[in-house]
Amino acid sequence: MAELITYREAVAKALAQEMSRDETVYLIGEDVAAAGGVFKTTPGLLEQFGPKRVRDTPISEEAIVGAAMGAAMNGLRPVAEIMFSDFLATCWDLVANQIAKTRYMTDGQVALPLVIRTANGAGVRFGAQHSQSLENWAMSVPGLKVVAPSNPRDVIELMAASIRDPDPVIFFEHKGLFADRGEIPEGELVGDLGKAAVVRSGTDVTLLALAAMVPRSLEAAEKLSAHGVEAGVVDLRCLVPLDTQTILAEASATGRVYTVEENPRLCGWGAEIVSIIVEEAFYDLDAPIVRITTEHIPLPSSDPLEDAALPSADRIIETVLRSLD
Amino acid sequence: MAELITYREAVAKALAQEMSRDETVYLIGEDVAAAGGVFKTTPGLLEQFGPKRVRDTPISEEAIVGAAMGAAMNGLRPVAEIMFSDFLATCWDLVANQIAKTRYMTDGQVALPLVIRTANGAGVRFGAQHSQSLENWAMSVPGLKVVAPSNPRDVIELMAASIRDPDPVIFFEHKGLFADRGEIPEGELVGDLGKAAVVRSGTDVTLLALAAMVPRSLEAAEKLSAHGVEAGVVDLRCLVPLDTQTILAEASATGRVYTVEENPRLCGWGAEIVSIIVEEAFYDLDAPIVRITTEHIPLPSSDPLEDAALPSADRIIETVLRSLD
Amino acid sequence: MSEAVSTKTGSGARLGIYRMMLEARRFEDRAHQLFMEGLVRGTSHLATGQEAVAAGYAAAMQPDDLTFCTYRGHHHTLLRGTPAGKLMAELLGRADGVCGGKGGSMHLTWVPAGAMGSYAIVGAHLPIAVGAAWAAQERGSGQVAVCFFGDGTTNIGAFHEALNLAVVWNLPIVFVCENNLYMEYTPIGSVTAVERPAADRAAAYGLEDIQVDGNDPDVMYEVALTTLAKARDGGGPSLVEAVTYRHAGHSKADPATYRPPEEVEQWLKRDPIPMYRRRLSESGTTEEELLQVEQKVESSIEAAVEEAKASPDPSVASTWTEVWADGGFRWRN
Amino acid sequence: MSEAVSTKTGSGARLGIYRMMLEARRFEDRAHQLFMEGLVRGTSHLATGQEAVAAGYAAAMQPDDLTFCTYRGHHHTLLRGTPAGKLMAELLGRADGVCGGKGGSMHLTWVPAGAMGSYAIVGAHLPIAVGAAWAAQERGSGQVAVCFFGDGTTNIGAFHEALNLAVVWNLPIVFVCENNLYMEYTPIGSVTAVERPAADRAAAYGLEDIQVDGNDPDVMYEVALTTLAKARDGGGPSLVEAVTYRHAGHSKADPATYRPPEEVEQWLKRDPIPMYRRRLSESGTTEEELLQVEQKVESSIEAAVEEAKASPDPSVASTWTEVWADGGFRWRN
Ligand SMILES: Cc1ncc(C[n+]2csc(CCOP(=O)(O)OP(=O)(O)O)c2C)c(N)n1
Ligand SMILES: Cc1ncc(C[n+]2csc(CCOP(=O)(O)OP(=O)(O)O)c2C)c(N)n1
Ligand SMILES: [Mg+2]
Ligand SMILES: [Mg+2]
Repeated sequence: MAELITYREAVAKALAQEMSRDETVYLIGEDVAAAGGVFKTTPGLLEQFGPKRVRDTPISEEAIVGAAMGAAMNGLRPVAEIMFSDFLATCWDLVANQIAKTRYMTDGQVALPLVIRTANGAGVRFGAQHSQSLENWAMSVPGLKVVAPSNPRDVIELMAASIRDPDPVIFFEHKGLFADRGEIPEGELVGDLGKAAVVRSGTDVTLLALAAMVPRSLEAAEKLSAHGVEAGVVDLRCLVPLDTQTILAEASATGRVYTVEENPRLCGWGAEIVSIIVEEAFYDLDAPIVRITTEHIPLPSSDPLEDAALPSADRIIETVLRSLD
Repeated sequence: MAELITYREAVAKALAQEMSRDETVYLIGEDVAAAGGVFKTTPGLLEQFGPKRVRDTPISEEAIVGAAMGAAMNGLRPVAEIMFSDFLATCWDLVANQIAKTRYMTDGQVALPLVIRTANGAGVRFGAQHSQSLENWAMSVPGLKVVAPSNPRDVIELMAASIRDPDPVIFFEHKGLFADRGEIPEGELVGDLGKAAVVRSGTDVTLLALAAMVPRSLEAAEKLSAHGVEAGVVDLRCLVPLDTQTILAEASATGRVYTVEENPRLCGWGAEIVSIIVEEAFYDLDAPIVRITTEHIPLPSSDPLEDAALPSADRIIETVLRSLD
Repeated sequence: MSEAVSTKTGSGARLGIYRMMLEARRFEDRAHQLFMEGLVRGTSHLATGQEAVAAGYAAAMQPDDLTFCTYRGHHHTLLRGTPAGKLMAELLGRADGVCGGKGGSMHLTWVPAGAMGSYAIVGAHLPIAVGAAWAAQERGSGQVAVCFFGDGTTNIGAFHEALNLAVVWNLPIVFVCENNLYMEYTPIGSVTAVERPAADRAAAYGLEDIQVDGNDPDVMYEVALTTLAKARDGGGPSLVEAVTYRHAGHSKADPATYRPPEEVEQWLKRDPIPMYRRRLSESGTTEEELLQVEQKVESSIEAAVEEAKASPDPSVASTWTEVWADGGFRWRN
Repeated sequence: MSEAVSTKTGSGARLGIYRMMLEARRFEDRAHQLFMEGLVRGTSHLATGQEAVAAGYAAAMQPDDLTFCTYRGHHHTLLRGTPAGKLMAELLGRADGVCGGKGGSMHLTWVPAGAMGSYAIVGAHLPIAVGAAWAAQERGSGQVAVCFFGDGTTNIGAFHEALNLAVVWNLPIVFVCENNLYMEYTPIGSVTAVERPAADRAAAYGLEDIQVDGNDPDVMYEVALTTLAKARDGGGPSLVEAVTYRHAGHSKADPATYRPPEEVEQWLKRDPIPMYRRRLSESGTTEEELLQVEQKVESSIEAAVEEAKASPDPSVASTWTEVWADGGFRWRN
């Protein structure tokens, strides 16, 4: 029977599923054990798997991520939580220089089956240093897989796939989606990395979105319908591997593409995808591809400012309509 | 009278010029003082300005960059060296979360006139962790200005402009160019940030390049001429501020654009510029914009592999010719 | 831990310190209420119970000394002299907030008062404070930088780098660890290799081992005077561990159920404010004087709350200002 | 610093240690020559003079123990049992190199020998080694992780985080600081708050203060036995500071003119190899035995050089392999 659970519950469920299956899966991070995570994404795991497999750490992001890497080199499949994705910056050397490059540098001697989970994104008034959408940081580094689910079912399926994947995965959980509910079927759930989902089909324009921008794009698409515009919405789900097949097919079908990106403007994942479409489906395009992003600014804390900064359904609608004029 | 100096000499010359002019300019970093820098970019400065203004630090990148930030908040204009740009990852929180965002977060109360200089780029067989081209990391973070000169004169002019700039600047010096010579005129040299240079005009195609890819693009352009293709070459020089005027003008003039990027493929500066051109000059394009980049891989150390990984003049030529077929 | 009651603190200073602690407490209590009313958004981290640390230092600092603190920094920012109304307005995300609503509770800066920022990423501000002290030294400004942080912060790399560089360069800086026994929800003892997270590390930087009662304002004032003087006189950095306790949870979201009730109870008995009131009483301050201070604080914070509430939302246009020194956000020509 | 000559080291072990030191030395000498001939590209950091540290530990370690070292790691990687020819081939960027030419001199890994990598960004491998030790503990594998690093590394944040976590989790790990008195060109004393960069920090992690003569292989062997046994028996981490000296510059580009000639001279007198040869002689090893070892080493390293030189360049196609576990570099479907 299908069950209705929240995105945050899905995180714990996915971890429990994988930790039950494979005793080499460990979870470490700040306040993940006794407190069940500061976002309450890991409650019950300590009780279920004990204090060795679910373990609180000091505030030492380099040690956390470094420990995950070293453990992955020596027989574990660790999942490390970095509380906010912004804090990836405090251990970026371990992530971008060590974890990402070690398989290549050792010519395949060292495999790093590990997952770094982290709370990403804005909408909760935490300001510039606790709200960033940093999927593009990870995407820009060769050797990292990058996952960012938009709903509870994807959280479980992609978390399971990430933990089972032999390569390092940066798994972005969106803070603004934690309370969202979604249906999940019974039984073990495992998905595939590298598969986008066409979550709404539409013949006029294509919206490419990720994580919290998916529901927002869907909302915009519904309203655009009232304006006579049928918008398809693609949930990218994974940035690496990237489902260029689906992206190119959808882009070619409508010839009018928009990215909806929470990240600041420059060098976002949208820029990459625009460039791919332009190089590979140029002659199918009927109009310039437009990126709908946060402007190139840090994020403000105050409600009206944060709302103004992020792409809204209204801004998506306006942008699409204006471009169709 | 014009003088012929190397790119590495230009660094020291620029620093000396600015330190003589403004006694609040300080230089700190690992081995910058007594040793004159591990790339010999700062010899003589200790002798000229004394051990307070030119100072060796411990191996503590967070402390180096943090100290620069705090000092900039309290009346100095520090220049901090991070020896290899790869090591920016070890202090990325300070750079991307603190330095970049503080003016905004304080609503303009805090200005951060500082420069982080760093040796960037490949070609010297140092392998994956000492060869990266990371201009796009900085470009993706709102609040950082990003400079990457391709020749000695630009080094001086843009370093002077960076030091005088009231905002934080990440200044990428290219390791592969240190020995290159160029002419500089007499007297004080100060340039402008945010101005690209059309270093070769060409009516058929436009090559957009940065740092070490500029001479390589010029070489390719000369050879393309023999194939009857006149390639213009734009030296971007600055990624933030970005000279979109020049870029769009050149792109529109030829309608055929190529980026020549040393960075790995995904989310490079090229992706950003392609997206801008597509959005703003779409109807002037005669063909897909093609990005010539390092593939999305870490860099290998061995000579033939590193050579194969980086965009070469031959690859530029082939790519252009193939696309014109 | 030194339990000695200072005799150095004069009675005028003492009343000032009492007033400061009250201000901080009242500010936090009101911030909490406003949060409950849904007016403070995002998150907020109260320093209720930790006022003695802030008051002791603020009372001892010179006007142009520089304070660096954390997201748990309302008290430090306020006591350096930041206008309470503007501070509260920032918590409410209003136009008149110290940062125009861009910063919020975790990111309070008021440069005119030397409040150089509350930093929300653990550890980052230690090297930054080092830099400010370095500039003070080079400019001969006579300023001292005081950098406050929690016990949990002693385990992050930036702590180590900052302490080492500050000592090597002999900078005018005081590092003050407010050891409130917990990082967020995890007891500090369970994740730290030594018992006293800061004091037991002092020797690793050639520094004196200083642990003090962070709930005793006289003790705090005294150690502030000593360490500030040392820094100002060219004696270099100090690392002070002030043991204290936060009365409430880590942040507004935290009911703090992980703490043993006896522990909480014991520490509530050591609430610095009633303790200090008793001490002042016993040493001759009249009830009238105390009440006067209390009323003054009460009404000044109330006025601040009103001022904050009356402040309008920031203009949406301000979303795109002050990325750069030219006031704007343009990244292209 | 302990100057005592070990009596524990048996004469068999001693000859083995002597051989190891010679191997490392000869390897470095030949690497240097090959660099001069233009065959080693990029950079390379020789450990000439520091062989006793590597030999002492390598001799004491079990085959499945794990070594983590730095760019100055030829000696450690070799002495764990990495085939010398494949190691030299890596320095030459050849197809038969341990990393197929992708790594180069600074990045040597040979998993079959437990040589888990030389790390070229200062500090990074300390937390990684902690992780390997954590996995050893959880899997009950009985392995110990040994992590070598320089004096300069003690000032970076990762050092602090790694030490703290290792102690809190009581992991089977030994941190060995090879204090060769310099970071690149800067004397360690001028940038460090304490005199002994590692030993003076041990207490900050609740660890014993251990500084030893890194040029005495017997001392190194003994401290290796003790610290490895402690780790293996559940006694947790150790931090060992081994004082030693590199004979040449920091890297191939460095003539090392910043070092006082008397200092260099004094340390050359303390070259561990002739010192140890003398000690072996004096304690009964015959000249013939010594010569035999020396000739064996000489010819084995010569063979390695020949093997490396004979190895072809890697195929260009290998540029694009092993980014991912599927062997390739594709980031798209
Ligand atoms: C680098 C980093 N890691 C984690 C966090 C999340 N976090 C915020 S406060 C906190 C606890 C800090 O503890 P402590 O230093 O003792 O300060 P306190 O909150 O007790 O005042 C943590 C883990 C953070 N802000 N930055
Ligand atoms: C994070 C980082 N900063 C700077 C460097 C450049 N660097 C390479 S080796 C070195 C000196 C290291 O000194 P030490 O730890 O004493 O090791 P040694 O070279 O003496 O063996 C420096 C600064 C680096 N590789 N990584
Ligand atoms: Mg605390
Ligand atoms: Mg050294």
